[in-house]
Amino acid sequence: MRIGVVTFPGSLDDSSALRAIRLAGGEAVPLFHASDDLKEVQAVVLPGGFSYGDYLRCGAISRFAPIMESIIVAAEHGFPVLGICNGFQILTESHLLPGALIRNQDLHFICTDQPVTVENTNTPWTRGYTQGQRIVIPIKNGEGSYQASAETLAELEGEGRVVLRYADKNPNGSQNNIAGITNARGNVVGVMPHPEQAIESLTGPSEDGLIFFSSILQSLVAR
Amino acid sequence: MALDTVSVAQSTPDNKQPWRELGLKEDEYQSIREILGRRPTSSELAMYSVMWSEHCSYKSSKIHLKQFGEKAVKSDALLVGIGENAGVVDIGQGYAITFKIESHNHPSFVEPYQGAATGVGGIVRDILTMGARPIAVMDPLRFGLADAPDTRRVLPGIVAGVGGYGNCLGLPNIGGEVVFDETYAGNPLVNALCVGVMKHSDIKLATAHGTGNLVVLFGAKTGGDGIGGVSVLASETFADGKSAKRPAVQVGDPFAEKVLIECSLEIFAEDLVVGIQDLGGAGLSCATSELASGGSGGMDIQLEKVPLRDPSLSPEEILMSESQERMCAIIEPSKLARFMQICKKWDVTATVIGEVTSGDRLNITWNGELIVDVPPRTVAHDGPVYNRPMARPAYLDGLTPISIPLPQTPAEIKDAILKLVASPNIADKSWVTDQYDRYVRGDSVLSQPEDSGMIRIDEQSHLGVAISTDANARWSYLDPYEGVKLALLESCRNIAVGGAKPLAITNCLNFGSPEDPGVMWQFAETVRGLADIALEMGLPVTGGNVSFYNQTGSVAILPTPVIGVLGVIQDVRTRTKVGLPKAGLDIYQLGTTDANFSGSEWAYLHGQIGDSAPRADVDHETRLVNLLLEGQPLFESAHDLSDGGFAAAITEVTLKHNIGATIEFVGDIAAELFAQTPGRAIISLEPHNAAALKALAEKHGIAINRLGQSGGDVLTINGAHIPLDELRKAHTETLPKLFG
Amino acid sequence: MATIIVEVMLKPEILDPQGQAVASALPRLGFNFAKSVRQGKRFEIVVDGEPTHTQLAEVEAAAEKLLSNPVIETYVVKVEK
Amino acid sequence: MATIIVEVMLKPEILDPQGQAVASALPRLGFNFAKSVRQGKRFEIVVDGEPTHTQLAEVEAAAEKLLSNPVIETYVVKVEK
Ligand SMILES: Nc1ncnc2c1ncn2[C@@H]1O[C@H](COP(=O)(O)OP(=O)(O)O)[C@@H](O)[C@H]1O
Ligand SMILES: [Mg+2]
Repeated sequence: MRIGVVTFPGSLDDSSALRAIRLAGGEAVPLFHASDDLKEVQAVVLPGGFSYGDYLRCGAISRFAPIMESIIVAAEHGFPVLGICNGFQILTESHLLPGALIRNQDLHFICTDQPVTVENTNTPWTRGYTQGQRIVIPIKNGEGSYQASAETLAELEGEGRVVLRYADKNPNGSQNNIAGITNARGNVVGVMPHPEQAIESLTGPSEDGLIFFSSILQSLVAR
Repeated sequence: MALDTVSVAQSTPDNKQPWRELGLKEDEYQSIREILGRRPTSSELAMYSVMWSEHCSYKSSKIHLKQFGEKAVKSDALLVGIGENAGVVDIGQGYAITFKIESHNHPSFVEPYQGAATGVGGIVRDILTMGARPIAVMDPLRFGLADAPDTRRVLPGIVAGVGGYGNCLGLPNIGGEVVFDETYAGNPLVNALCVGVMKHSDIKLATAHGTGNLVVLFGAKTGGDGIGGVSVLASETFADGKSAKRPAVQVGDPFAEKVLIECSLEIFAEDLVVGIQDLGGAGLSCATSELASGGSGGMDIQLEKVPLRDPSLSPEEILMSESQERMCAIIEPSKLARFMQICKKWDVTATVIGEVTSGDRLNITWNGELIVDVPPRTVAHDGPVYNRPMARPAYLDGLTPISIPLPQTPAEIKDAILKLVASPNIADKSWVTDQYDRYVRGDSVLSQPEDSGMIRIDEQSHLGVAISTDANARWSYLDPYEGVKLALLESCRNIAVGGAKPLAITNCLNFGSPEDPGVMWQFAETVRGLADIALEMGLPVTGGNVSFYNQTGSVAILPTPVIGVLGVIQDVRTRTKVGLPKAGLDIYQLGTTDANFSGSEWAYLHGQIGDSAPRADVDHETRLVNLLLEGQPLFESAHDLSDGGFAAAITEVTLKHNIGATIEFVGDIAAELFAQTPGRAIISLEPHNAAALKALAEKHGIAINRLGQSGGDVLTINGAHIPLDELRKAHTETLPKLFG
Repeated sequence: MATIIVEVMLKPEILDPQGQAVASALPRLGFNFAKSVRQGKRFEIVVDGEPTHTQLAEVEAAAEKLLSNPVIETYVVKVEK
Repeated sequence: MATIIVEVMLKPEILDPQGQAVASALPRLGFNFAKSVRQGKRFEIVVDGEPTHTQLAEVEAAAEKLLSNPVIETYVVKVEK
């Protein structure tokens, strides 16, 4: 199973995402932003980081990278995409996911071990979890506060498209404690917490994040 | 202003020059004239003035720092020693580690965010320049009193700057310090450490060899930032150096640095450079003169080729500019095309600005006119050297013994512990550290709030390194010779409790004005102490940094030598953490306590410092480190005892996983809780391992004392019951309350 | 040479944590004039010569596509005299 | 009710990584109008009634002290009509 990870200028968690795919048993394929070649991968991860320094708005510039043109077209046809942190921001800027991520409520970058609940296990990235499962995954971002119009929120909630929700306390002012969402079709998932940094208990707060990567492999086998 | 060329300088020997404004002393200016046999051109004057500043030339510290070479142990681990951008040590399996601390103190007071940010940027480039991939940063910080209004301006900005830059580079922040003391008001200390990894064969040096090889500048364009920054900001108190038309503040662009790192590593991987130097303090003046002087000596530069952000810059300003995120490489002409291709891939600007020549002069032209013609060594290495007057400061004769309340009853013990752990110096630092990404790269085995930061180097073999930075400035104030030794020993202990073996030292020596004989004495004693203990411990000093002029008027900061120790661990999976993992474990203290409160936090809380520092007992500490390393498989947790003594340590040990403990001391309870006797640690183990611990303790000659057991949700010490919730509230609320 | 200004502000219904932080810091410093504060971005774009109609239309397009995010922001394009 | 605007820009000699990022993204999207771009902040401050002289002086003071960093930035105070 070939899973791609895109490196944009300023991507930081690309190497961790590649490692997570390997540990889950997949073939991890590095992709570069400047080429539109998806190298026959079957799914793609947009990793965390500060692409282009995130100086304008997070993800605003990366959205126009050649690789994104290929990804946007593929995603509209059901190709599985996972955006983590900066990757989630790129997905909202690309309008593959609704809403936007703005500055954290207290204006600080926050790095902490965050309890979240898995609310949607129907996506190819979360099928290995149980509905309502509580997991602990790091968050680390400065602009992770999820905002959307009332209609969008109602639609997300009504269609069960909230994938992850912050448990215990809301770290950043996200509406409805939203930590991750999916598109209507369910193939595109964006999450602010970093599952790729919770794959080994030696280096992360848990191994809960690995299931994102084993889930996609199972989903691809099941196809 | 007309261009001041070499021939103009020759024909106008009597022109008045602003050497004083540039921070040079009369005799320094005269010796430049002697070296050149004429007056310097204004560009030459700019170069000499920045390169002969305290910051770049180490003119007050050099004669003392020599001891690190003279007393040094012969270490097989040391691959590159003092003098290069950073030292390099061998950690086995073909890996080499480079690490170094630098200060960015004054700029961070002027502009906290950008000052701290560019401090991180600078040290990361130093590490990159050695050919290594930067893998982690640390940030020992010091501020004025926590509730002082200026601290509220300075601290949030500095923390945001360290985080903003480091996070954007994708370097995990794995530790540091936050210390408050009134002497740092107006003189915050921002020290930044970076560690990098490479294979032995990848080591790069700052040398320009090979006639005809090209000098290439790559990275950001040059702007007017930090002009006068080095000479004004770092060598004199900045009050008298309000720089006129150019900003002394540099603004960092971490994204530019991130792509510069990736671009450089790709260039190194294809072995495309002969020599390389980053542009930090003193910018191009430093890079060109050091590269030339480190090589055969000859270099021609065409200065007008330097890509500019601000086209109005004069040649003098271009030479002095401290614009960030720039590097200078020496490249064989045949490799230029490939070099340029990689730069293009990363969208990094690269420009050939000159070449290595067969001569021994650094010649710089501006549109064909010669504006600099100097022997590069005289700029880079032969700066002035001062043997400044020193005198044991008078305050040392006025020190008085401690006289403070010493808790005895359970109620007093509880109050005292809650008061201590809520004090800004001991309080939980997550308000700071949660603004730093500690996870990125996925190899952080230990990070805050552990005793050391630990990074996995090899995923297959599980080899790793650990780093700790420490200083106890109050002990250094009481006795600078012992103080620095104690800092080094604390660092070694912090490394060893995690399971790593100390291997090498870096340091950042933060002091007041070297023109004050008392400060100079503190400095000299510190260097003597560090050189002595490095020799005694058999650890090489691989590099460091000196920051002088940290003082306001006649009040200097506490002498603050920050020591960084690097350790190696063969299998990171065996590392030990600080927190009690479960109930039912036996808790032991290793080492014994003296009833001396001098320099302790408990005394500081009562406005006292006392009269004497403890003696650094190298023999005891070495045995303790050996015991900690050998005992590793027995321990469920391990934590060293330092600031705040046992009371602070047991708080961290119990709060980590919310596991309480019942502790019973016999003897002087106040001393057991609050004295800061060095050479101690607190460990927990399964009761069935007690005999094994006892045998180890006997073998290493370390006193051990079973204090009690883990369990419950209360910390009980000699009858004082402190519910963990109450303890946590006291420990964690202070910083958020102060800083929002 | 002329300067075109693009001002980007968060839509009124979108939470503005930065503006809020300023609004609550002002009274702490003894400034009581503000009923509310919102913080946005301001781009100064230098163009050659007098800005033409086509150029302004292009700036509009760039403001829509890149400089602002229409999901949460609005923008205004102005020419600086 | 009136709105007072404070515009804060980096001093011209100070590096502006944000403006640079925009300036280099524009041509990639086919926009070639910009000779240079600088990015700053814009504050919209709502005050009660018509802004008075004292109020404007206070806003100036707040702009100097809180809204801008005089070491690296300059500011302009305007009243929105
Ligand atoms: N400025 C900082 N940056 C990163 N980590 C920090 C900083 N200040 C403190 N820490 C971390 O917080 C923890 C507690 O600090 P401290 O009590 O000073 O440790 P120690 O006494 O073991 O040196 C350590 O893990 C330390 O590395
Ligand atoms: Mg410690």
